[in-house]
Amino acid sequence: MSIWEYANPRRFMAWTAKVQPWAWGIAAALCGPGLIWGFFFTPEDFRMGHSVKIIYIHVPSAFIAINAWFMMLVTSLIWLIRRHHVSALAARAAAPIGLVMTVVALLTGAIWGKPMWGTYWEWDPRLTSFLILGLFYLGYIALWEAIEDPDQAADLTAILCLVGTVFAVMSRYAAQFWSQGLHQGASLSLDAEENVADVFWFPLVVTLAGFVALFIALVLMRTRTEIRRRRLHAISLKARLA
Amino acid sequence: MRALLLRDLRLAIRAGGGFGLGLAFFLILATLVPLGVGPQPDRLAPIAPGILWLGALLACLLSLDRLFALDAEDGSLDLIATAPLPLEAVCTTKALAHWITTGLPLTLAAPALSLLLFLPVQALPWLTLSLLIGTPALSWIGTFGAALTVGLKRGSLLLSLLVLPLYIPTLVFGAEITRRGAEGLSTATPLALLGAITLGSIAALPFAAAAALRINLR
Amino acid sequence: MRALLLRDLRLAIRAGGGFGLGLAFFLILATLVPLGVGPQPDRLAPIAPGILWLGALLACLLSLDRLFALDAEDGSLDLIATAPLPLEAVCTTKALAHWITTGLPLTLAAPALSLLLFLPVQALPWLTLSLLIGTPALSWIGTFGAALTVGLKRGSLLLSLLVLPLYIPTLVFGAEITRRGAEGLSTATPLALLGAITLGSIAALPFAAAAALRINLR
Amino acid sequence: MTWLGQYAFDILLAYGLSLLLIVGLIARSVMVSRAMRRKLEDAGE
Amino acid sequence: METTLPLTVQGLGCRRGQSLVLRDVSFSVTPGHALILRGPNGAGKTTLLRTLAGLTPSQGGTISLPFDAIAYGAHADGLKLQLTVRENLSFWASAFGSGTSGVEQATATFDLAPLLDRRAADLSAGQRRRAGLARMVLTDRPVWLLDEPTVSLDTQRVDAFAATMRAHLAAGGIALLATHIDLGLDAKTLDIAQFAAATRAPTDPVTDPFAEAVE
Amino acid sequence: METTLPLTVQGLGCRRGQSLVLRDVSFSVTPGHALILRGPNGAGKTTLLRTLAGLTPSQGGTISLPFDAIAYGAHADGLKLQLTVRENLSFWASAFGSGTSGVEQATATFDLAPLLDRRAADLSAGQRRRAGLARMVLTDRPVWLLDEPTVSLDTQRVDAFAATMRAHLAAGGIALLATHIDLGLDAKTLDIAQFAAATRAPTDPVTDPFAEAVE
Ligand code: HEM
Ligand SMILES: Nc1ncnc2c1ncn2[C@@H]1O[C@H](COP(=O)(O)OP(=O)(O)OP(=O)(O)O)[C@@H](O)[C@H]1O
Ligand SMILES: Nc1ncnc2c1ncn2[C@@H]1O[C@H](COP(=O)(O)OP(=O)(O)OP(=O)(O)O)[C@@H](O)[C@H]1O
Ligand SMILES: [Mg+2]
Ligand SMILES: [Mg+2]
Repeated sequence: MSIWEYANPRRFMAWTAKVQPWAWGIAAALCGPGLIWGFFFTPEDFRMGHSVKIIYIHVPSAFIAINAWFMMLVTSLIWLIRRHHVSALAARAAAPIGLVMTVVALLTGAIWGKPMWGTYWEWDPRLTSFLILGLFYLGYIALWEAIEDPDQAADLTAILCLVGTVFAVMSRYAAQFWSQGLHQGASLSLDAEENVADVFWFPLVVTLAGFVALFIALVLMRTRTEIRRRRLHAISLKARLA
Repeated sequence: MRALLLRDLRLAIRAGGGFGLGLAFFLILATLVPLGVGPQPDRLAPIAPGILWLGALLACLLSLDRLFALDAEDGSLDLIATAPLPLEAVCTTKALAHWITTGLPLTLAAPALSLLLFLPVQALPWLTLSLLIGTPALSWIGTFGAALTVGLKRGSLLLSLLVLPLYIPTLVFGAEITRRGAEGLSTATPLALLGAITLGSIAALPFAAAAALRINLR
Repeated sequence: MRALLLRDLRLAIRAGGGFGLGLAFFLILATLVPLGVGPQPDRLAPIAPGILWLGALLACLLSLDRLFALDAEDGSLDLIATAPLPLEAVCTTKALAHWITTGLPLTLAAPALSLLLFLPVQALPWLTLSLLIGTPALSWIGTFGAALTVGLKRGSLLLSLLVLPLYIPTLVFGAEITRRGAEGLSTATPLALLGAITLGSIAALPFAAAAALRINLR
Repeated sequence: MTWLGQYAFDILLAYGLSLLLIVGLIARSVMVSRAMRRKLEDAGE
Repeated sequence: METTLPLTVQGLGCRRGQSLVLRDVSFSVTPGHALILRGPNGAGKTTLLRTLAGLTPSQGGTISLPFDAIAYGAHADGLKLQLTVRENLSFWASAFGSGTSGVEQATATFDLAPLLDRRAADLSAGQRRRAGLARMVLTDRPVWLLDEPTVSLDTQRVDAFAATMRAHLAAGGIALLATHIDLGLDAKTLDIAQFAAATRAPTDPVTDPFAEAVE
Repeated sequence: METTLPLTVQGLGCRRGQSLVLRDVSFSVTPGHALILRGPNGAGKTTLLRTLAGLTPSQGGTISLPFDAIAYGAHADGLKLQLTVRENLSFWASAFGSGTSGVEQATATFDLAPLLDRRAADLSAGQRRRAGLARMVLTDRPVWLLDEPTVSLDTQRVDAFAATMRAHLAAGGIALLATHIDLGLDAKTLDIAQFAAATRAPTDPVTDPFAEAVE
């Protein structure tokens, strides 16, 4: 059996019904302890004081916000090339999650910025490209909402996703070009020298994994909702036009 | 009248998000200005009141061009003109619907966006107040401009050419209120003048708009 | 193709001034900014490159919404799609016509208007050059956005929501070239990047636009 | 909350708003999912 | 919706754009009767109807009835494509003050019940036309001006339309119809071509001060 | 413009928006012949023509001729109102590569000479329709698909149109016409209603995976 069989709506509903509870369980099992560990049981950072605790929401949400878009890119491509409806619906399901995560990353960053940089907002390239990413999410969601025919909406949003990705990456470089920022470099890299201290790093990895599980669980659930919506749509079409 | 208002609001929502989109445009503008101008707070803060007001103005403008044009294209404007609704009331309703879908959400969102441009916090209430008082004038003036250009295909640029100069007093006073608020000066005079502009527009412009519509229908 | 280009240009002129109006909008914006922001040269000069580029961007945007919409409404889009013209070429032609009616006149007029905003004289050639290289990207990106939203009535706000984020890299590099030119710094890198964006857009976006059109015609 | 030090307000605000948003997203997803399932059952499946 | 007055037009001049299309149009229709306007393409039927509806100012002459006795149905249907048929009809019903009963009546007359919840954009040409005609019933006005009402209608619907017209006339209404095809109505026809303005420019010195030499 | 091939349609499924309107449409028209599509409003005539013209993808089935043998004339005329009739026609002439001789021929066929220098906006409904039909002559393509071509035309022009059609067919052309009224053409008719898709939703599991229960 080809792997694409799992993208048949019926089969998808069947296997996700089994997988979904596990995803939720893992998400809860990782996010809860991770956040509690991070919030209650980490020491003060020598520079940032206790404000370093914000990292346990800030970094995972930023990570999900970026990667949700890449997941949408991949599923859009699958839809355009192989015409698997579930794939398009998964992209639609992921977009609001990405938007919320972008907002969370922006908010936590802004709040963190007040004690650290003395201002809520700074036109730092990292921050700016995140704001732009939020705009791309908004446009993508608005286009989905504006078109009635689901297949047509799937096609157009998929094209927008492809073009948008290219321009979002270019915006990122443009923003870097346009101002040198205050923001942290990549400290989760494998390069040990830049990494944050281990005390901060372990709970961070746990919450990060937890957010990934949460994202998967949410995408599955929302995709199932979208599939049911499509089914309902098909039923109502039949009834209306019979 | 209520029917027309409801119809227009419904159309705004149905056709892909009247409310949200005016806002989104405003948000985008607040993002683009620093990208064009540069990220320095000391450069952005002084221009913030002007830019925010300009953004409100452009967001209104962008949604104006189809205020009557859509109705003219599908023939409903002819039919509305022969219905027992005075054209003055039609224009008022159209302006009100336009304000509800653009001016009002802009007013509500402006404080959040003003943070992006480093507007001082003490100016926020003044920004909101000036937008609340001033945006109706934008909608009513815009309705007049839309009525003037309704017959013309691709009228949207002509429309902006006509409407933007009419927007100047509103813009000047609105930005002035916010700027004075930011600097802690008295705002009574510009507030009174802005209020007068809005009241005058609401009272008089529907008649001008209706006259323009009648001429364009000929 | 030449016929389509000529037809579009003729329509732009006939329908009340394609050329003039983009310009007029640009002029009004250059006038409104000092009114909103305040008249001080030392406040205006640093923001001039950004504002001029923003003006070009918005002037382009404002004329985009009817690029395909008019043809869709009167049925000619269906007929063009069945004519022996590849849709990719149609999109390219439309973008070219849009650039000739908005981007080109803006480029020519920008030096004159920049004086209103106290842009330093040594930046003028850089402003013109950056607009010349950058505005085609605006037209081609805009054509793609217009093709995406052609089926939707009142799509113009959705259009700006989709198109403005795509305009960001162009805006940043364009304004940066002008700013560096004003300060006498090297402009080679942003010029190369801006050129790359324009060339890439011209090469790739007509295909995306044609695909979107085909989907919308269904 | 003194153990959070001088940044207590910021930390609590950040955690509060974020959890609000994320929990809101989850709650909405669950509610819509339930509603959709119910609608589908009403439609005969 | 009642009028005891006939629609009398006396010496009417009709203009379209900048040219005078018809001059000295005179006719009279008594309540309960319809008048069918005939004439080749470009004769001025639409122009006459628009003038009677008050959309274009007349060039001299008199119309006996006030504009608000008149309901006008144009070439275009005036449907909002984004709204459902029901929403379209209820809007016109409240604009003309005829309420939900009006909508029900119009729906029944033009057999629109199965289409009520469809967007107007998803209708075929003939279905749109029917929704457009239903508006006339809603207006509850005594004088109907209809410009090629049966365009795109199939034969069965043309008959239904004729029946509606007869009911309107039986209730004391008046109708003016511009059409090129036979509607199966028992009505007088008026050939518009006879009123064609001989010279097509408005040269009457009273209306155009530049009609005479200026130096 | 010549085809020696017949237009043969086999088992075509036609969809409009999200619903399957027609299924298993099969017919064949040989060169020199016209086929008149009949069917009540909403039967799917426009849908069939759009599918044949390649604007809407078909749902299964085959069409024997390539899309670029086909010229499509829709409900709307596709005239640019701001341009003169001449400018409109020359545009289509160069799009289809038929040059000025094509424009002259089309002008003569539809008697457009006096209107050539008027803006399309200043034409009456029937005059616009004539300008729209003239485009078909310009295309120089063997297969004409016409959707209610005689709407708004007066009787004399309908005869002129019928003559043009006969000339097109005599030259070996093919025509499909959707219409509700008699055109005075000697042609077979095809009742579209027989192809109506029984249930109107695209319930074929091959095309819509949501046609079956999902759980
Ligand atoms: C609105 C403001 C901010 C935004 C949009 C933002 C965005 C981001 C993004 C996108 C990442 C990278 C996550 C990843 O690649 O996985 C990140 C990481 C990080 N941010 Fe922020 N940030 C903001 C403000 C701040 C502030 C004010 C601070 C602290 C002073 C901060 C500290 C960090 C740290 C320590 C990391 C982890 C570095 C890494 O591992 O890459 N951020 N942020
Ligand atoms: N805006 C305009 N400016 C000048 N002349 C116009 C304008 N609009 C129409 N005309 C001309 O006025 C005349 C009358 O047009 P009208 O639309 O009334 O004709 P009609 O009898 O309704 O024809 P049809 O049967 O084709 O609908 C026509 O010759 C037309 O070309
Ligand atoms: N966008 C759409 N979505 C769904 N259904 C549609 C859409 N457009 C049209 N329909 C429906 O498809 C059917 C076929 O329409 P079509 O326009 O082909 O009919 P037609 O035979 O041309 O009718 P007419 O004689 O009225 O022009 C109609 O029942 C119509 O309501
Ligand atoms: Mg007419
Ligand atoms: Mg049809």
